[in-house]
Amino acid sequence: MESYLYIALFAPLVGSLFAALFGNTPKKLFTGIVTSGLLGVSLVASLNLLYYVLTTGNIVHVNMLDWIVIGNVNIPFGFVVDQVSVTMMVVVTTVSTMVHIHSIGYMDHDRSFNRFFAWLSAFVFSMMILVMSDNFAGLFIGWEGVGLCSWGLIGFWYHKADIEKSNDIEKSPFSTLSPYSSISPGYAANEAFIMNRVADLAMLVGLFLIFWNLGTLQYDEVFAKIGGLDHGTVVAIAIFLFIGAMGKSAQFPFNQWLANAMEGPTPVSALIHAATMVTAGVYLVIRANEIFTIVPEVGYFIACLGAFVAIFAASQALVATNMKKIIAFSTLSQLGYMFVAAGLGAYWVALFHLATHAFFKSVLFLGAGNVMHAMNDEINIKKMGGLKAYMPQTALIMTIASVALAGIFPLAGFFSKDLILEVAFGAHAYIIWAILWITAGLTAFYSFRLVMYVFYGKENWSHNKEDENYQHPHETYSYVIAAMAPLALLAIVAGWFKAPFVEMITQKLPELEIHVSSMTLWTLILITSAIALSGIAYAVLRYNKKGTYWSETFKDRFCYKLLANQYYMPHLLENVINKPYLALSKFSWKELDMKLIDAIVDGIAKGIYGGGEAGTAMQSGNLSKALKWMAIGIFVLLILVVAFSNLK
Amino acid sequence: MIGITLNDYLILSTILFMIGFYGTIRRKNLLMLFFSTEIMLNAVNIGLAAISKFHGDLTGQMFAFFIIAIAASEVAVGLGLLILWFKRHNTIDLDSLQSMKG
Amino acid sequence: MEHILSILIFFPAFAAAIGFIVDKDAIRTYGITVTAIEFLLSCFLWASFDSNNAGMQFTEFIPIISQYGIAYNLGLDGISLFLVVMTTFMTMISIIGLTEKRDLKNLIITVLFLEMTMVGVFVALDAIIFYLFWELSLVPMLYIVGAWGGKLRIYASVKFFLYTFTGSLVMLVGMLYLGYVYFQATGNWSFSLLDWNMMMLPYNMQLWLFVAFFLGFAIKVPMVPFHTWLPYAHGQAPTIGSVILAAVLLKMGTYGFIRFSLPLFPDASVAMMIPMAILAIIAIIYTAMVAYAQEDMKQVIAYSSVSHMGVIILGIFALNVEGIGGSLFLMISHGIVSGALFMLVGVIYDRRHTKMMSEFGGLARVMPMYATIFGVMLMASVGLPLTIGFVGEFLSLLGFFAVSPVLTAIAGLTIILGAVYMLVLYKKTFFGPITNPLNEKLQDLKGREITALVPLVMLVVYLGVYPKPILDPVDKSVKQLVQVMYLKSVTPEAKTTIASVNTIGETK
Amino acid sequence: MIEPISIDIAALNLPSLVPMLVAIVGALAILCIDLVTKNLHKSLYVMLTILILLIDLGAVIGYNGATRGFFDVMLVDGIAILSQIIIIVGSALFVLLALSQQRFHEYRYPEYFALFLFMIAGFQFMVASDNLILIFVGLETASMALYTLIAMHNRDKSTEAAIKYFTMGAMAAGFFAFGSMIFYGITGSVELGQISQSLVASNFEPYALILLGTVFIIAALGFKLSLVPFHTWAPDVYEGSSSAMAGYMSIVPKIATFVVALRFFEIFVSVDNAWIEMVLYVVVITTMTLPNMVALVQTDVKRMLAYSSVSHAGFVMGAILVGTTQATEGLFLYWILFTFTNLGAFALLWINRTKNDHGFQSDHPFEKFSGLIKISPITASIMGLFLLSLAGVPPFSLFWGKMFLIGAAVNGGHIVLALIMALNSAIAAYYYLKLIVYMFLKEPQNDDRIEFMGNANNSLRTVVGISAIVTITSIFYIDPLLEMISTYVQISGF
Repeated sequence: MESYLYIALFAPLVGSLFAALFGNTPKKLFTGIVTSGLLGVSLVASLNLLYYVLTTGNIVHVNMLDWIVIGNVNIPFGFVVDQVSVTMMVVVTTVSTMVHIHSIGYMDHDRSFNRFFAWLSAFVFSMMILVMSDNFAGLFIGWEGVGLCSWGLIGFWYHKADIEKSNDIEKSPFSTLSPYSSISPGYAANEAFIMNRVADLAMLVGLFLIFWNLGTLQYDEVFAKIGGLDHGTVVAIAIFLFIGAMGKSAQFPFNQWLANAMEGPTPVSALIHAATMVTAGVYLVIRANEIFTIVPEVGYFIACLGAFVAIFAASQALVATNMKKIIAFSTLSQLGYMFVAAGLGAYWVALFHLATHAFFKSVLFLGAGNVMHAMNDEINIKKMGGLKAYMPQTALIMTIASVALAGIFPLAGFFSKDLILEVAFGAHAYIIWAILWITAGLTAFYSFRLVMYVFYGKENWSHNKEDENYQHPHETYSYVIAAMAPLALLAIVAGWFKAPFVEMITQKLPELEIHVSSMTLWTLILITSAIALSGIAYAVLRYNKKGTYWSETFKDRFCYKLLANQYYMPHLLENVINKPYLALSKFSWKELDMKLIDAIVDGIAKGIYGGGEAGTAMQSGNLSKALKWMAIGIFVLLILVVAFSNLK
Repeated sequence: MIGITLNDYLILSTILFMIGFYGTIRRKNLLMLFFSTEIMLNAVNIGLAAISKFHGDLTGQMFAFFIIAIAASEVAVGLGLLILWFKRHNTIDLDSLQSMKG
Repeated sequence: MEHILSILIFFPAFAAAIGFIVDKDAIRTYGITVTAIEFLLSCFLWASFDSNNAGMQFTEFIPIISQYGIAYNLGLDGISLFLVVMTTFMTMISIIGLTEKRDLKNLIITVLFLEMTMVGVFVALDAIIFYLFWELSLVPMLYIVGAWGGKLRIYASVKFFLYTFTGSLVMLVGMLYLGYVYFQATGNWSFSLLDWNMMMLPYNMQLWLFVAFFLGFAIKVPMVPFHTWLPYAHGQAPTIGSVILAAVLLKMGTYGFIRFSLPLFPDASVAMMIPMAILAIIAIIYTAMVAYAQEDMKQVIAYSSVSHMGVIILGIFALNVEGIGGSLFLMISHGIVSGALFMLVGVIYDRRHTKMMSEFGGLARVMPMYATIFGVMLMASVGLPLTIGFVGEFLSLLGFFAVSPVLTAIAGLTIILGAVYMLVLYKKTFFGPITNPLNEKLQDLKGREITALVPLVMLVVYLGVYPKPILDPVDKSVKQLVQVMYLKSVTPEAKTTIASVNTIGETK
Repeated sequence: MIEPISIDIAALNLPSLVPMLVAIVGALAILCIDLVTKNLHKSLYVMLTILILLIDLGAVIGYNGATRGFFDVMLVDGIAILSQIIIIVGSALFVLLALSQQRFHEYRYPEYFALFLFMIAGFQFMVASDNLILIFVGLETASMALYTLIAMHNRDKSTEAAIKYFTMGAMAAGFFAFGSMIFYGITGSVELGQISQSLVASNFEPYALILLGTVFIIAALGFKLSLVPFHTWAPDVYEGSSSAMAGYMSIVPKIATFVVALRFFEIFVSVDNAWIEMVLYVVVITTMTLPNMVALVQTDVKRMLAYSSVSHAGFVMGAILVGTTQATEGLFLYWILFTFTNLGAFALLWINRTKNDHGFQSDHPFEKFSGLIKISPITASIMGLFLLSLAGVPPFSLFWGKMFLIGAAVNGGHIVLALIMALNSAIAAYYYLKLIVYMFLKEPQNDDRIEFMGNANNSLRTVVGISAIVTITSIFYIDPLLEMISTYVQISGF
């Protein structure tokens, strides 16, 4: 089994390095094929491991080699394949394989085709390290690794220029109505990296705390000893780890980078910013469940934050016209769902939703990718419409994904999402439940708002080559559809494997006990499905009647602007952090460093020099002056005699 | 008649020395300068002679003789330099030698 | 060969001396060969180094001024080993990557002399000999900066010389005093560290001596507020000057702290933990901000060096194996990374004769390989795991966490602020459209530059993934160092502090 | 009726006089030769002088009889011998500089060399006696000769320099005489040894009067040692006289006077008198610092070196202040090393001296040296070497002197003094660096008025070479040198 583990882990790395060899050369199709193939290998290996773990219930644990060994520190490269990590592995490899194949089509005109695949496979490798490592340090490696790759991929089209900020809501890079997801890809990449760094610092502190209290970073040892620590320490550890998780999973207040990360190529958004990387935070909480179970108060806080983010993000998706941002927001809110589950101690539920969400959300993004590819990178859903006729398969797939996202029986979303609502209800966190319930409605609405705008209704673009909004939509390559099909299928059927999944996962993660009568359960399911369906219905019907959603009067309202401007968070970051920091830096350079510290140093030197110039006065060159100086010397000495004749 | 004690000699010598000293710092004329230094030395001679008498050993007087000799040679050298200077600049004013300063 | 250290020191000097005869056109090859041999010698040294022996190895002892106890006393342990190897390596690389045209001969000969002094500093065990090489290293550097530098080169070089010279003179007084103390204690003169390590000093004396040595070292490191010579020196120096300055000369200061301050004045070091940490943190944050404000690429990296040296200081004054070992590793890594970064800036400077970021933009498209290597070094410098930069930074912070979690958290800002200025630099220079037409036709890395840079890249990755070869010997020697400190400390507080920061489960 | 007194020759211990006699006789010999045959080439006289000096040296080293001699006015103890060695060697090196490429007026006269030898005899008398009379005589003999030698350079500036030096010297002589008179009056003796004894016996009473005498002696010695504020002559005289002479003046007369100062202040330092300590502290610090600062702003290299050697004198004066044996050893070590380095530096200026000063406002402006490394690398390198040594950069010779002196100060418990010394070396580094910057870091200004090595020939090169070698290889001979010094110093009980 070790061999499978190594294959699963290193196949992507090999692919990445291979593609990197051709990083600077013009497009070579085989880089895409090779990387995809190797990912396929990795997928197979992961499935093997899944089968092994599923059947035998054993876990695979290898210790590859020492990494950092000094003093009390002893950190190896160790990998573990247990129920949790194997699930993640399968999800990651599945989605990424499909995304790779899809990208061959999506990137086919891009001059940096090879570089793209190098980065993408590198990302998968880091993600695998993240999920497979058997210690926190290893997790941190992957953690930073995915950060790096996401930096490289968000900024993939680095050559784009910065958009100047404007107050026009249709143009401002800060609003969701403009075609721009961020100031520029480069900016978005840096923003993502730095924001994650902020959270990573907290995570490092958490690691340090663990180390200095337990003397190790190995999962098993830490979880074995963690009970022995006093409560306060554990709370601190839990909080710091969770802050780290917030960063990666873009929970409030770190949420802004995810929306801006949509600058990246769409497959990237599908893989990194929907299916895998952003769920790393959730994975961390699940992985460290032994820690979080000890401190339920922290868990409750997590749940609250999750709920807040769920509705916070969903609300922004209501008005957005930037297709990718809509999906990004929905990702965000789904992450909120997962955190609610994890926070309330239903770790496997969180993991389950993570998996299902990965499938339908990635395929949703890929579909969006197809659309943009067909509409040569048009991103404003109001400039589309009626595309169903031109790209039926994509339309079908995206509809399925949206239904799944909305959580309609029997699709995947239903099983996982409803479960979370039940958990919330069962934990007597009624407010959280209520919020999630509303969010479910909103989710259904905005998903279908998207679908309607894109695929149905009248065409808001022209067939006429002269017009500036000329479009020539066409269905994408069949193999791309083929790559999406499995995901779509999984989006439908994933939920059906709930039973075996539970059976496997609960060997590792705590059982779920919800003390509510089956009657209540059914009512819950019903009303949840009800609001979801009504959301869909409203979206469809209203669009068919009016062809739009928000009345012009409403668009002048503050709340609309608030949502369209992402609650003014970009402006906040810009004016409260970026600008003051730059100003402060300039001040400390120009004023402090140059005018104060350096000036003092030079001042001393100048002072001495000046003393010299003053001293030359003594050397008038006139003889009688010189003689006078001698006389003065005598007198001074005589004065000293008189003054200090008591000295002896 | 009043006995002249050692102190009187010393006071005299000191006064002379002061005169010479004052001369050296006030005078602008090189020749005068040399005279002043001579006065200083001779002031010392008086003192030495008196002291040696007072102590009753000859060392002081010996010293005085040496000083006289040295004073003489000083005058020789000094005048030589002075003449050299006068030849070049036909002045013996102190302020004329200020070419080096700073 | 038991005289390998002497050979290591004087081979470059001798080579430099006879280098005057070598013809102008052949001098580059000559320089590369000599430094390569030197590097191989140091590798041989490493190979024959016994990593299970924590004490001094290859020691040599020749009395020079017997009645004043000054002796030519050399030795090497896990702490100095890699600094020596790094020195020889970086010197070789910097000469390989040398693109200077103006009288190359003098330049290379000067660099060889400089190499002698640098190696000497790291292997000297006699305080006076240490001081000798320490001061001597200023002269070639002065010449390099002053003769091949930019507009302000003379101001910069003189400032560098005088500033460090002043600090070291105070240190010299401290050394002489320490020698006198030893004389009073034992009745015979000695300036040998090994002898000095035998004696326990009263607390107050330790404090004063600590301050004296501090002035010497802190200016060299440089620690805020003594850092203002560095931006000038770096800004004006030719590429090779900056590379060696950043890679090696700065390390002398931190090395001095480890070699002298810690074992000689353990109580003072304990007392100074927090003050030093605060200085270090100011350096980390303040200079990171200053770096962010710069317009000149080279200045950014210069200030970033100050910031990283702050982390090193922090690690040293954690006074535990993790911290000190980490800071040592960080010295190596910073040597390699900052050296590489300065070379990279040199590359673009050779092409455009400007280092202003505003002049550039979109370089990633015209010079992809350059951009890639720069990116790797950037990531190493912001301490990304699996690059060389992470291990040291991680360990240093980890180490100091045992002293003060809060301060460590503040110092940890380095991983954020560092990312800020480096990434912004990268964006301004490499991202965006090509604004300046002059950049349209820039040539990507040439053969020589590649040969110089690729080994660095490989090291950055290799040591990032597998730091063991370095950490092992370091571990041994640092353990012994900490042991010595523990035994020598005279105040009970110091003993308890040292003990506590070195044991698990003491922090809250 | 006088009864005959018999003093047997052995008691006179004439050998103690031999060295000075050698010098004097040699001088006379040179004069006689001149009487016989006119205008011979200077090289003859130079070589004769060298020979005489060699004999002299032999006599000095060979002498190990009783310390006192010739009616006990001679005192030939360790430091006397040591200082005489320094004096003679320094003089020998200087004389070689007379063989300059270009022909300078003064060397045509054999009197020049005769005077030179008389001067040396004078210095030797100064150091080899503790009798105020003899010291005074020696001092004046030497000074007279020196004034003349300076004047013989025969340029406006040199005459001016000579006159200045002379006038102030005459005043100083007055001070010395007056001071000695006071001491004689108090103690009835002119031998420092006996003065010391009777002062201790009388427990330094009358104190005020003693201090008065001390003041004048300090002034007199201070003038010779160019201690602030009695130093004002130094820069002008150095600038006025030829570089060679300037270098000579910065070394030999000073070591002679240092020995006198050593003997004189010993009276007070041995009973560690607080007043003297305070005064010396003030004087030493000002003498170190003030000329240092003034040297920073100089535009002429020779003048800069003049100030620097004044500051060096102050530095060494610190040794007398500290007053321990180690300090005294340090004094001599420092001065021996300083002799070679400083003489070398001045000799290099001498080598680059051109007959007519091409309308520069001074002989050796800094600008003249810019880019020297490009024009003649060797000269630049050697000059840089001397400058670094003067600045106290290890391992060049003067560093060991500095280190040893600072160490002495530290061990003598004068930490503050040590720190001030250190900081002064830092300040000094700047102006030495200034010249290095000009030579190495600036571009040569192609100015046809400038010519280098115009005055060079092998003998001058030899001098410079010797100094350079001594400066570089110091690290190897410091130990034996120190051995020798300490033996000499210890036998004379300082």
